[in-house]
Order: sequence, then structure tokens, then C-alpha cells
Amino acid sequence: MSDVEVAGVGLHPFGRFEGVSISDMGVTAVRGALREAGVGKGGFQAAFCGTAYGGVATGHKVLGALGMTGMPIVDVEAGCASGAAALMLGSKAIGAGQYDTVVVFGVEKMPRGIIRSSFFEPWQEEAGLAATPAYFGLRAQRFMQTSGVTKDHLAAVVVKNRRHGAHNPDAMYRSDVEAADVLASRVVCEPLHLWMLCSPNEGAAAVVLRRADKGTSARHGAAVQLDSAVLRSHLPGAVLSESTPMAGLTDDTLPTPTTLAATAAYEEAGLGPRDIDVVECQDTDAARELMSYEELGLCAAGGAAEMLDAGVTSVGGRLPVNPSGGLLSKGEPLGASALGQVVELVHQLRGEAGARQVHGARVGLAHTVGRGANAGVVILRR
Amino acid sequence: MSDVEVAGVGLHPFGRFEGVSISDMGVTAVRGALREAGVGKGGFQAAFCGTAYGGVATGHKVLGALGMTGMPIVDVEAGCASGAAALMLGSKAIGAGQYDTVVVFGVEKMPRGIIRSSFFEPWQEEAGLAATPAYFGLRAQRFMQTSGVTKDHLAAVVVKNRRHGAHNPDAMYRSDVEAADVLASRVVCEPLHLWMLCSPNEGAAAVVLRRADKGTSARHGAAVQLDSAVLRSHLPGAVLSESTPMAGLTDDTLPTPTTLAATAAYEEAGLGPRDIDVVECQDTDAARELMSYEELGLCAAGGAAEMLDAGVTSVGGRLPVNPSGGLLSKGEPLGASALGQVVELVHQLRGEAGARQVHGARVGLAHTVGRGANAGVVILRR
Amino acid sequence: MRPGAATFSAMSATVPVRQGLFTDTDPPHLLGGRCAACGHHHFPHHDICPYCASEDTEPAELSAMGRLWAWTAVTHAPPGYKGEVPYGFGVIELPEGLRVITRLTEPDPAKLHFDQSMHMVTEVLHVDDEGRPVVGYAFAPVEVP
Amino acid sequence: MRPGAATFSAMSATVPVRQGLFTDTDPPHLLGGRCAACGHHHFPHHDICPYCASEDTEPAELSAMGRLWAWTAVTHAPPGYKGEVPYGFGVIELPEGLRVITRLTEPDPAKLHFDQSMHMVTEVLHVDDEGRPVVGYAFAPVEVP
Ligand SMILES: [Zn+2]
Ligand SMILES: [Zn+2]
Repeated sequence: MSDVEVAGVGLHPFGRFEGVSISDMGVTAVRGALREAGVGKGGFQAAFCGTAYGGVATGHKVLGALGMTGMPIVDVEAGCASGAAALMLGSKAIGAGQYDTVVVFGVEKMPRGIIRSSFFEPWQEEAGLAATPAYFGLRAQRFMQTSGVTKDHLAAVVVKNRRHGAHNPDAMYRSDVEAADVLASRVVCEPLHLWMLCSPNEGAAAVVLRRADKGTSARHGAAVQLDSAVLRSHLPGAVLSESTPMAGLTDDTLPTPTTLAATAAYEEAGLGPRDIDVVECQDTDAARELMSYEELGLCAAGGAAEMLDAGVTSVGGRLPVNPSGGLLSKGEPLGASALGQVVELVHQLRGEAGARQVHGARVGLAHTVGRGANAGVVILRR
Repeated sequence: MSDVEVAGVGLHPFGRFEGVSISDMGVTAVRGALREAGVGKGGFQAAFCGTAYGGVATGHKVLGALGMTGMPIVDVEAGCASGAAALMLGSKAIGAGQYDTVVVFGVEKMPRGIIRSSFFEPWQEEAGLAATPAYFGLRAQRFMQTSGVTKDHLAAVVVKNRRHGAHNPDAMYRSDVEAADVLASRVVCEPLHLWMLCSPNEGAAAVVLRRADKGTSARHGAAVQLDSAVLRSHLPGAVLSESTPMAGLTDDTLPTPTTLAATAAYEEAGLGPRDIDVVECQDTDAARELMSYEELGLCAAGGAAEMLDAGVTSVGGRLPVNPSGGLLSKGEPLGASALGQVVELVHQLRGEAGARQVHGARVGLAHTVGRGANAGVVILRR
Repeated sequence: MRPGAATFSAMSATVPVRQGLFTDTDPPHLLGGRCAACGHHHFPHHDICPYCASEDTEPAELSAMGRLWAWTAVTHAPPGYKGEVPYGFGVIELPEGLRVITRLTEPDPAKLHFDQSMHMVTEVLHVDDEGRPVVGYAFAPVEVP
Repeated sequence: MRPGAATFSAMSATVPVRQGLFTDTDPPHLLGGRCAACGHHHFPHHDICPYCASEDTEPAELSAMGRLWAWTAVTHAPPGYKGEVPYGFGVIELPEGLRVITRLTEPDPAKLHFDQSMHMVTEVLHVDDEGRPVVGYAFAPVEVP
């Protein structure tokens, strides 16, 4: 297998952009990544586009607007991990020698309000069982019952990520918040308050991948290597799995899709959780971030609250998590969010993250998990 | 690169099935393919699902219903070539040594009536430019102007394919038709009459792929090899490209996505059009089949009418095209149609095609092309 | 025939939100299935075991009584839901070794506790266009006398 | 400012189906673009050349006259279309080396022929909710006197 390098990254900010089409956002991100990589028309042999709600031919429209088509263009859906799935496909294809250079991008323009997904069956909707945030609430409650995490910890995650996000010009929310205000926001589904949940929104992110022996980008001295990009689905049996079954088994030993993906990613990269310097992880809600600490092996079971309390996961701590501000600051454009994490990590590993820079970061991990169920874990190294 | 073998195929018939969900159809097809391959739970390491309108987590629902999840599951959209895109990804991953066995399937339950796709922009819809069959009509008219093809030839394609389809128990239309009746059906968009257009419908198809050195299926003596599976998008510039631009250049030399894909597939398989014994090709409309003869290199430019007239492409001729009855008999469930062709070719190459058997067929080619634009070409060999 | 599956006859004044989910016996029972190969129960019933992929499954009435394992409340109507909010939402652990996602009759999370005894009930979700009450399943706290 | 782009003022009784597609001069012109890098014209105008990916493009009025290259008629209303059927539908070849997809004012394919001279017109597509005629572009046969 050939080594795979990140030759360039590009981003369209995450937020709400009236009158800006999904293609427009994709063009901004892809153009940015191509420019960084010094790649023009004819300079890549395949493209992979992650999107959940983009519809037919999403990737083709972006590349069509750029006048860059003809190669295979694959549009991929894997829920919150769509971009990770696209990255996995692109990087494996380079690793296998199928292509030298590929463009991987993710785009989304989420419908406003509650998303009516085709995911649930009509009877489930009629019965009120298509209550997406309620599943997050149940998961958070179970986690609190078993881990020592309290509502104050959930508020502290929001405070931390919004503090990080205040330094990220591409985030949707760029202001600090107080724990008291988080706890004063309305309850959506106990124990989750409104400010503990990320907002679905719009955005795009892009990455140019290249075989490492094809030469590094002239523009960026610190080359970033893609050590692993893994996608996994859920194992059957967990009642609160992101696959949202109507029932599950009384078995608490089943590994989650995140753990399956992380285990495979560490093995692929030949390293372990202790080698990671910076993490971007799925914080759909504040509890989800803390669960991820455990599921990714960043702490032992029951250790998330202490890790947070000690400031380990704040910028300035030993292992900053979501220096970008996370989805709680950026919002979540499904198809773009996983690659948005990768863009952040590349900036961090290059030392270009400004006021939110994790100093000396050499290895970064990006994590997404969501409907499907799908979990993606990506490990980058400089 | 390892050789890739088709270890098993499965199909849910194409048609309209009230009360049968997209997952139900996928389960039927996947279960059939796994059974033929002798593969059970835990016996495959990745899954690729093609669908255009299935929505979020389509592949996951099928495998979830089978209790077979945990591996990477990638849902792929590439219009009419969605199944071909999934097959390309699955076969390349095996060829690269990433997996030993993968399941590739395609499912669709097309909305009834005219499909309101997200493909067109609102102003294009408002201006009446989202008139999908009109683009087929324009393409057909241009082809007739340059190739000597007449309306009688278009009717003859329908007669041929419906005659083939009468022997296919999995087709939606299983009766012969007369040319006069085809020409008497109402005009949808000149020169295309209703019976010259395929019907969007429902169905599923599945293929189990395996590294050839991992042993052949016990059940099926005649092992079928996947020699190539290629996906290509369009080059910019052709006004009647399946990418449906609002304008194009006065340049008639641009290769179509079908020709791009076919050229790459022949090269990958190390053979040429003259080595092909049986073809399944995109007959969204009758003219599209004849265009494909040229674009796939099965005849020279301007040779399609003569090839059809001489019976070359009928079962019993030198190079039967669409022995399954084609989309004109089967209907077109977008995500499933490309793999439905592969299932037909596997039956043909194994000698299991009954009354529509192409005797002595050793090499088969499957072709899909549609919105995106995407074209897929698959070459199979026994 | 599945146990209880035909009990919602045309004579019935109400319609179940989906056929085959629960009996209209008193007390009602959820209609799941059991796999002979792995021994696990599942809900709703499938022909294929969702845990081991065996096709050797058969319908099984599930216990009407269980224990509360997780709970919250839905405060805003989710997509496609025409009934009232708030309503309780949780997971019940049944003696068959199954955890079931369900509505709860108690919409106040503060009034529920872990491991609480709960029993299955049916409740009207909304009234359909033909004036028929549409009925779903839920779990209610067992009243301590 | 693009040529003609501001000519649909608030005073206008009609609204274009999209801004920037055509002028409301007499005769009207399609508003495309031209790429300085490859020299090709395109329509509608893009900031990026759809053929060579250059960003060196500028707006360009296209010829009002062209020749018929392909044609058919739409007999059933396509999705999102609120106007009348049938209507003509075809491709016009413009002297700029561009082939443009367009409505045709002639809905009978038998009355059209290859290479026929055609000129651009605007036509009312439908009347919007506020009572304003929504106008699109089309091509009409040049009448031979
Ligand atoms: Zn079982
Ligand atoms: Zn150009």
C-alpha cells in the first residue's frame, strides 16, 4: 500500500447561507483544496463526494461547475460519517495504486427545522417514535447513570466547545457561553437542553489526497499524512444504537460502531489512543462528546467526567478535543462535517490554527458517528 | 491485483410491488446471492449499496434486517449507473486486497408518475426545462439525423427486447408486441412513442464478489470472473449530455461517458468489442440502445440500424443485446438496474438462462448510463 | 396465524398504528418473535432473526410487565406525528432479555425512576381521517396500592 | 454591471424566470459569458468557465439569431411547470459556437426543419401568485416574408 498525503484542504464556512446553493459551497471548498494542492483540471483521476440530503448527482454538479468532469465521480451517503466514508474510499483507492490524486469533498444544505427523514417507517412517525432528539436524550441519560457524568458536565462541554469556537472564523456560533445559560436554555429531551444540541446547517469541506511519492505540495512545508480512514457500521443488538432499532438485547458488552472503527483505525495506523495529540469528535450533543472519549479509548470507562474536569480536553490541556469548537459551535452539515474535522486537523498539524492552535500537535484523530449506523475514524500525522 | 469472482447472484423481480418495502426487496436479492455463494453472517467484510431514491441508510436497513452489520456499509448514488458504481468500488477493494468477500447490491422503489428530482434548479422547472423525456427525444432525433436510424428501427428495438423479455420471469412486461402497436402508442416527445420508453419501477439485485483464490462456489461449476467494472462521468461540452447542461459547444468529437467507460473497461479486461458474446445495455428508450451499439464500439458509426436489421443483436444472432428483455421489458429501478444486468449476464455465462440463453456465451458486457452524467461498463467472463 | 394478530377485526372501533405489533387482549401484549437458533427474542417480529440471521424464528407474545431502563420526554411533535405533546419516551427491559423502545404514559421524567415496574398499555395516538382512534403501545408505571 | 442585467426594474409589469438569463431589449438577447482562456462562450454566465475551469470569464450578450439543430415537443407538463402544454423544445446553434437548450414557440415538430433560422423571443410561462407574468426565453422561426 502506498502512503497517502493530504495535498490540500478547503472549506466553505458552516452556517446558514440564503441564496447560496449546495454547488456554490462545494465549489468554494473544492477550489480551495485544489489551489492548496496545486492541482488543476486533469490533475485528479477520481472524485468522492459525501452528502446525505444533497440529492441526485451532487458531486457532479460541483465538479461540473468547475469544468472538471470525465473521471469517476462517486456520491456517498453514510449519515454523519458520509465524508469519512468518502475519505475511506478515496484513500484506499490511492493506497491500492488505482489513482495518484483524488478529490474528496462533502457538501450539505440541511432543510430547516426538524428533518423529515426517510429513515423511519410511516407507522413509527405516526406513533411519535421518529423523535430523533429523544434517542439522544435516552443515550445521555443511560451514560449519566453509568459514568458519573452530571448535567453540569454536559454544560461544561458546551462551554468548552463554544470557547474554542469563538476563535474559529468558519464556525456558525462564535461567542463564549456560560454554564448557567446553557442550563437555563429550554429542555428539549431530558437531560438535554437546547444549547447542548448542535444545529443542522450548511457548509462544505474538501481534501485533495495524493500518493506520497508523487511529491508534496509546494505551498505547505509541513506535509500531513493520512494514516487511516476507517468506516464501520453497528453490530446488531444495542437498543440505543444509532441504527435506531425498536428493540435490543440486554447485553451491555457489545462494542459500539465508534469502538469498532477506532480499534481498526489504531491498528491501521500502528498506534494507540495515547499517541493522539488532538481530537475532533462527534458532539451532536454534549453527552455524545463524553461518550466518545470512552468509545475512542481516550479514557477508561467512567473516566470522561474527570478528563473534562481536569481540562485535559481543552485547548491548552494534554489532549484537546474539538479545538474547532466542534459541531456545537460549527453546526452540522451532515455530508460536510467529517471533512470539516479533517480540515481542522490539517490546519492544527500544520500549525496554522491561530488562537486555537494545539501546540506541537503531531497526530490528530477525527471521529464521526450517526444514523445508519455509521462511524468514521480518521487518523492524520505530520 | 487479485482476480475477482462472482460467487453468487440474487434478484428481486422488477415491477410494481404494493406493500413490499425497499428493504424487503433488498433482503430477497441479498439473501439469494449469499445463498448461492455459500456465505453467511460474518462471511463478508464490506457492503456496497447502489440507490438513487432510497434515502438515508438504505443499505444498512437491508443488512440490518438480515442481522448482518458491523462491517463498512457504503451507500452510493450514481443515477442509472449506481449499481455499477457500487460494483466498481467492491471489486477494486477486493482487487487491492482490502477484503476477501464483499456484497454489492442495488435497490430502488421509484416514486410513481413523473419523478420530481432535485436534479433541476427551481427556475428550470418553472420554465418547463425539467422535461426529462424531451432530452431523450432530442438525443433520438439527432441520432436519427446522423445515423440512418428511422422510427421503424426504434419500433424494432422494442419488438426485439419485448420478445426477449417474454422469456424472463423476472421482467415487468412479459409479452410480445408488434411494431405497428409500438408506433400506434401515443407520442411522448417526438420521435419517441410511449412504448419506446422504459418504465421507472421497483426491484433489487445483488452480487457476492470474492477473491478468486479464496475458492469457487460449491454450487456453481461455471465460475464467472469480473474482468472489469468501470465508472466514468461526462466531459464538459456536449449539449445533450446526460449531465443536462443548458448549453454546450458545437463540437461533435467529444467522447460520451459510455465511450470513456467502455474504452477503459476493454483496456482493463485486455479485450475488445469483438470478444464480447452478449450485451446488456441501457435502453431507457429505444434510440438509447442503438446509440449504445456505436458508443460501446459494437459497430462503426452509422452501423446500428444495419446491425439491428440483420438480427445480429437478437437472441440467436452473433451478438445478442438485452437478452433479458432490457429495461424496456424489465422497467428501470435505478439503483438496481445495473446489477440486474450483471445477474442476467451471470446466468447467461453459466448457461442458466433458459429460453433466452445465448448459446456458448463466454464474455458478457453490461452497460448503464444516465443522470450525473455517469456511465458504467462491466465485463464478465467464464 | 400469529397469536392475536387477527383480533383487530373490522368490528373494532379503533385501528392499531400497525398490524401485528400488539394484541388487544386485556392486558395487551407486544407481539415479538423468538429465534430457535440463538434463543433471542426480538420486536417487532421478523422472519429473519435480527441478531443471528437465522430464518428459524417464530412469533412470540412478550411479557406485559417490565422494568424501566431509560426515559425522557418528547416536548415537540416529531415529523409525521399528529398527537399531543409532551409524552414520555423510554426503554423497558422485559424478562425475555429484550429492551424495547416505547412511549411512556408518564410525560414527567422526574416522576419516573430506574428499575421501576411498568406494564404495557395501549393508548390513542390521534383520530384518523375516518374518525377512528389510532392506537399505539406504551408502558405505564405499575400503581402501588 | 452586466449588460442589460438591471433592465427588469421594479417598474416592469413582468418578472424574468431568473435574473441574468436575458435582456429585455428589443430584440432580446441571452446573457451568456465568454472565457478569455479558451475563447469558448457559455450560457448561463458563470464565474468559472465550464469547459476549461479558468476563472477569467466575462459576461457576453449572445446573438439573437441562430439555427435549429434539434427539436421535439413536450406534451405533458414536467415537474414544477405551471404553464401550458404542448410546447416546443429544442437546441439552437448560435454563431458564437454555442448550442443552447430552449423552448420553441412552435409546438408542432412537423413544422420545423433542421438548420431553420430562428430568433430569440421572450414568452410568458405563467402568471405568479402576485398576478405578475413570469417570462422565460424561447426561440421562434424567422418568418419568411
Ligand atoms: Zn437468532
Ligand atoms: Zn474556458
